[in-house]
Amino acid sequence: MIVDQLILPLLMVLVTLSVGAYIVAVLDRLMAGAFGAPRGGNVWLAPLTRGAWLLTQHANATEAPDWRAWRLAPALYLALAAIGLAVMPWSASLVATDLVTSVVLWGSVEALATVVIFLHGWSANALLTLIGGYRYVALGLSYILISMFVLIGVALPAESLQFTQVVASQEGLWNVLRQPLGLPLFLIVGLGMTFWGPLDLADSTDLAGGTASEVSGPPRLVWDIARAAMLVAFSGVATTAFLGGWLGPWLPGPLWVIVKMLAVLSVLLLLGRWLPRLAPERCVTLMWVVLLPLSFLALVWAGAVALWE
Amino acid sequence: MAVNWLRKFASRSAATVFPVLGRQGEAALHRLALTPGIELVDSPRHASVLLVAGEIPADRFEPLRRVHDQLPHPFAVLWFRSEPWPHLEDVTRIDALDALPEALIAAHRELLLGRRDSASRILPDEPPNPWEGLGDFGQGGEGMMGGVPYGRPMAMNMMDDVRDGLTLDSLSFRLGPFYPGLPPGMAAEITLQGDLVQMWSTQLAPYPRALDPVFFAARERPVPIAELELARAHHHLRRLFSALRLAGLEGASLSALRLARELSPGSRLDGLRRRLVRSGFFRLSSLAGGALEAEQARQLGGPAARAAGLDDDLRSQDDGYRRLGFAPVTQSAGDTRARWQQLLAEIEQSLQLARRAERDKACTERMDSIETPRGPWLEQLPQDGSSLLDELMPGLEWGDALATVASLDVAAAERSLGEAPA
Amino acid sequence: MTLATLLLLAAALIGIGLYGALSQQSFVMLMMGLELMLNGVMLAAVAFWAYSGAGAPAGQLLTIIVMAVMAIEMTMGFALVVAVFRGKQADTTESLSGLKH
Amino acid sequence: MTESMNHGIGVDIAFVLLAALAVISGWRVFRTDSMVRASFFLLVSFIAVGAIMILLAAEYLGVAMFFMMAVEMTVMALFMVMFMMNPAGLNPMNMVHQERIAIGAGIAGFVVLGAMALFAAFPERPLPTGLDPVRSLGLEMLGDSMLIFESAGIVLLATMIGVVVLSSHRGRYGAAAEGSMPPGLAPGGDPAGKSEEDEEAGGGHEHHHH
Repeated sequence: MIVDQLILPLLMVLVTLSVGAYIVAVLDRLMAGAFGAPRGGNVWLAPLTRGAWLLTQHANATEAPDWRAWRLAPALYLALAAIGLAVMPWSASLVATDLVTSVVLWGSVEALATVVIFLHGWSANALLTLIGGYRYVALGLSYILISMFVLIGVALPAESLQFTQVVASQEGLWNVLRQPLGLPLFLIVGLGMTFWGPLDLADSTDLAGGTASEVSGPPRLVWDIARAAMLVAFSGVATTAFLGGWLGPWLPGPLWVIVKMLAVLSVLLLLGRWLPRLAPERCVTLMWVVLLPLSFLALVWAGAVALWE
Repeated sequence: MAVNWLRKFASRSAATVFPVLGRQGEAALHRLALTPGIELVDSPRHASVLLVAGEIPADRFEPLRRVHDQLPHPFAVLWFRSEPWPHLEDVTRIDALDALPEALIAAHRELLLGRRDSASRILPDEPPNPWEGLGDFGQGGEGMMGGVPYGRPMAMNMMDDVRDGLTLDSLSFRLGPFYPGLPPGMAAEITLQGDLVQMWSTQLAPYPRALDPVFFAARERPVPIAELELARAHHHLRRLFSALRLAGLEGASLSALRLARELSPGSRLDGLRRRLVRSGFFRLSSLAGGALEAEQARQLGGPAARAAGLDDDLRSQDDGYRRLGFAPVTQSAGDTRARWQQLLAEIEQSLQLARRAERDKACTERMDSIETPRGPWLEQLPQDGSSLLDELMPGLEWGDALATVASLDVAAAERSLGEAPA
Repeated sequence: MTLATLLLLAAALIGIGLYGALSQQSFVMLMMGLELMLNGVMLAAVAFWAYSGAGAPAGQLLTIIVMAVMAIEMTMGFALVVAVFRGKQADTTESLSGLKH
Repeated sequence: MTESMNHGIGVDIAFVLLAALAVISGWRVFRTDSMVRASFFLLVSFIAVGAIMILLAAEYLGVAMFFMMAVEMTVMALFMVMFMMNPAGLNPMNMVHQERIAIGAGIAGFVVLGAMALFAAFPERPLPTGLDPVRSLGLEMLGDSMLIFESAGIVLLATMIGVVVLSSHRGRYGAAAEGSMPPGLAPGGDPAGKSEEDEEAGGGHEHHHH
């Protein structure tokens, strides 16, 4: 029983986490190469050697940091990503924890991420990290709201807050077609939550790395892995909520999930390399004035479609 | 055993380099950005090799010591065209640009394999000031607020706040002279309120920027316009590189640099321009703000002035240029976005002029007035304009502020110290 | 995990919260005391729902209402604090004597 | 998830750990030197209680607790920093009054409530098997108790309006009635920050004062 309920799910999540983070690193390097970064070295080996380098580097200290929070924040962010991957179903029966309120749990992962990112910036007791942390908090609330409205939209036709039910409800028609606004909005939130590419305002170059600008060595490795894993978790949830999860002809369910996740990841990483970083002010306006009303609209649309069906 | 294996594996990673730029050290930066196996990082915490490129003036020794000590163990220090400090052990000095990338990669590798000892700290590991407790519990002031723990005022505003009733954190700090987001060598005292610059006072002016020797030659004899215009485009493209990197467009920034490296009269800017427009650089990025008043624009001169609508360009007084059909391009807004549009337009114009000049074998005719990429050169070279930032920065958001600094060429111009760029 | 242990835990949380609410001088810390008390209340409500309410949905409902009350308490509290702070530059209970008379 | 009710030893261990976490972090809230730390300790206490709720099969409530409290505590931490009461813990923080009375009241509260918990007889009516707590909660909320929730919604709306009125009467940039303009960075200076027209028109020199 312990093996079934504890060890196997844990193993599953750990494998997804590490393989996923590795794939993100490789894909991102491939994209960077396509966008003109100097090619050299082995793309498949580079993330691993970089990880090894960070493991051999010392974790530095700043003046009077909040040690506990500073060291815990990357680990907690990784744990949040792991929770996201744990509630994501690979097939009707293959899911690490099939909580009946998994959609809400994912919402709380997003909310807790705000706390963790702020802590990471705040606890280093340094200037640029602090600004990065504040920036994220200022934006984080809008990300959470948009994502929750969109996810309530997919819970409506499923009449359940459970991701397995959400997938089951897409048997006839995937939510990406049933609720056309949902997926784009959710992906934008994903870029924001992992502060990737155009929405990288917390760890940005104009802050010399933002919340991560003062960390080195193993904690930095954990932070990088956590960001990549969160992106994987996002693509997993997007696959589940909008792209019909394990549904699809010919291939077995889990394979379909992998294919769809890879597709979502590629789109996200492509956007990340293609677009410049948004101005924070513009980003706030975009979130509250454009995307939040759109997410209302998506919800109303979802409700109307659910009634009509 | 396992550790050895890990280190061996780690030694194959890219060399992470934090560049500390001295006078005219940028050439190293531009070379390294395009070298595979080298990653330039923005924070000393992320680096394994500290590269001191170019001569560091004595008034920047103290900050250099502090940056030096911020690199996490193990780390190496390389001095490029710069005199290493005598009290350091184990220093490496490189003077040839071509040997630099390999030296950096080798230093990184040897460090990880244990063949090279990590550089040791220079400063003692202690707070810069003692704890100055006053209150009952050792705190600085009344209640739990105020005071100067470790000689540093707490991030709070004891003055009357004109902005709002809340004592929202005014954060005063000093940035530079080695912060990668500022022009090399520049340092400023900044007060931020939230994300907004409340006060900016430039403490150290940026190093003078090297001008291509052809501009100096043009003061002495007629030179081919094609050569002059290519040098101009080269100068502008390299500024575009740092700005695009700051904006998070790494790929585009590198293609600007590549274009600069392989510049010829046949080069086209269309690809880069299309790429920038399609990525939404002009619409999404932090480009609002930093508008120059007419007086400020005149004072600064050059492309920044033309972006603000002034059509001052010494080239229009030169008959050689006039025969090529030269007329200055201008923008009207004068803000950061206009400056980048102006710069792209000027690069395009320079390339066009270079093509025509090469065909006609045109040469300059006036020697007493030269339009350098930095601005007009009549009696003296363009002078430092960094004090302008003190007026321009307050009221801008942090991202806009840095983008504005990147778009303004405020450094003075000077003669190149070493060899001419290829 | 029995009803008694759960209620003891709730009592401990309420006790700590009471201490905080009474002892802290700053408004925000005072609000934290209140929130900790409400935390205990919510736990007790869920414990009763699970062990002596036979799963009547009203038990869960009570908890949801307490959560809403917490949100309201916080927003109202902060609005008051901001108003007071702007008016008097005060953020501690002592400095507010206006409410006494 | 209903098997957690006829709980095994694992649930008991988890409960003891979570209970200890909830109490210790709740106590640390009032014993730490920094307000940001205090609010995050409170968050940890809430999360522990939320996890206990999940152990009790109240899955929706437990998860909602994480969700609500994460946002609430972030806002709380931000407000602390805004009022600048020692956010980083650089100065020791001890701002208490009537501490003896408070300790006494706290202990008395615990003893009275604890005694009630131990000695009062509560009916033993555990969750019926086959109950779907989330579904029953949803049906209750949107069925019989719809009226309560509609009124709660209106109360929330009224609160929001009240908050806006309270805090914006004298807004961030001066009295709301006088047309709130961002003040200058120096007394009497030009408004800082840009108005939308300046940005869009791209007209550098003319400012649109209202």
